[in-house]
Amino acid sequence: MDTFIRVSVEDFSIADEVDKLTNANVDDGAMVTFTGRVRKRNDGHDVTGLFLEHYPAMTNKLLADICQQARAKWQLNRIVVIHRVGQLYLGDNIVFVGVTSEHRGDAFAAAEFIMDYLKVSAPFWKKETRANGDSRTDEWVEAKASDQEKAAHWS
Amino acid sequence: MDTFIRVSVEDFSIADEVDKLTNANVDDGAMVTFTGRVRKRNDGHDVTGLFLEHYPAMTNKLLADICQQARAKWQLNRIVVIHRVGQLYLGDNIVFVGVTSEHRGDAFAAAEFIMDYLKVSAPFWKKETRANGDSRTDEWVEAKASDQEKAAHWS
Amino acid sequence: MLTVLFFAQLRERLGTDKLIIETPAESWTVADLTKHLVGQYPEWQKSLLASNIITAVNQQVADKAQALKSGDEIAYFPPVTGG
Amino acid sequence: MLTVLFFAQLRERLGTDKLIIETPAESWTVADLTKHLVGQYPEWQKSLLASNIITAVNQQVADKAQALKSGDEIAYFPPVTGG
Repeated sequence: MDTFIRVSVEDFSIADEVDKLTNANVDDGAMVTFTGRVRKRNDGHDVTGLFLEHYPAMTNKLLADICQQARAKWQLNRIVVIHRVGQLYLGDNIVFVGVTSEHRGDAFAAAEFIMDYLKVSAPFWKKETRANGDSRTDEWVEAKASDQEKAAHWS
Repeated sequence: MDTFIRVSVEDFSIADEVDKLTNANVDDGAMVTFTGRVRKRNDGHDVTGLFLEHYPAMTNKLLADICQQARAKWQLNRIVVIHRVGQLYLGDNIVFVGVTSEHRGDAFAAAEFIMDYLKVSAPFWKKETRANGDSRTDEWVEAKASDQEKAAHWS
Repeated sequence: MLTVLFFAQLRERLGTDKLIIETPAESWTVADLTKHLVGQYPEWQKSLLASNIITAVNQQVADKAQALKSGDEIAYFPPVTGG
Repeated sequence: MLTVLFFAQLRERLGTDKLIIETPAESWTVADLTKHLVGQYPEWQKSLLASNIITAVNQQVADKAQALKSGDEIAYFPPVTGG
């Protein structure tokens, strides 16, 4: 029943995190992982990079709280949540959520729940570098109503 | 829009499969993976291993068809589906499903859909080695009504 | 000619994984093939006619009314349990 | 003493990420603190009173009626966009 939470400028290795979830684990038949990565198009803009700001004292608390809520809803064993901060470029990893459970339904639901809640409640903010021909502008990403709706659907 | 399907006695490396999904991929913000593994308890039995039989000529067709159905329902880019056959032991990988998409909602739904349909339609059969004290018996696993219900929920 | 395959517990119960039917009738359906098999092997009746047995023709799930033609591969198997 | 933090576009608009309020009134709520800040920095009014601004007290989201005590850390920030 371990929960691993990390907020870091460093990249993560999915293989290492999968190892944390599965190593010597013969209790769980199911592992679901989500990885969020920087993509080149967002909301109609060409993107070349992202800067991620956060509220350090609050992020760990918030992520731990979301994991607790997930454990209250589903039967979960190991959970890993990693969020990167700082300057990221195209194709870089942003966020990783991995959960194990005896059963796949619980693992899928919990991983998606954690992501949906992280999106609307964890104090991270993205500033996008947008390309328009040769010009570059840095713009704060707007929160999306669809993310609020996704999170609301769990309660 | 690549689809990789493999049925094999060989183990797979999640890191290698993740690489297939993400390598030079800056189109997709989301990757969801599911890994199914041999666990020590199943349906109230202690398990020490599994033998997986399949219908080779049909499995590839069936898995390709499930991936096509997923692509018709959601906006997906790369898909990997791997299923192992033969003799497996506790903690061994059984099945891997990985999908990438621009958006996480599509990636989560498609990965779960593929697993739910694989469970009820792909021609694999598990024979469990069950332990009861010192004795071992090999028993075919019974199909579960709950798996039928999960699959039905998508249509 | 028809190729008939059996899998998993059904294969074990019947004691065979494959049969070749050299001279099927022209107008057989899956149900006719099943009747023919039970006629030849009466001890298979209970296993082959069990309500949960699935049939596939040329690797596609097919119902009992499906017409067969020479060269078809017909499989009988119990509910699948992979994943 | 209160510690007041600002993040992201709000931090940029106000031009500061942190303020220390040495002598707050005894019975302030979050709303009272906001009123005090707007009194001191009238140019912050629009940004601080925007309807989408979230407030947290000691790293927990709090509404405007929440009472403050000395030592509290109050954060103002726009809707989050991580993940």
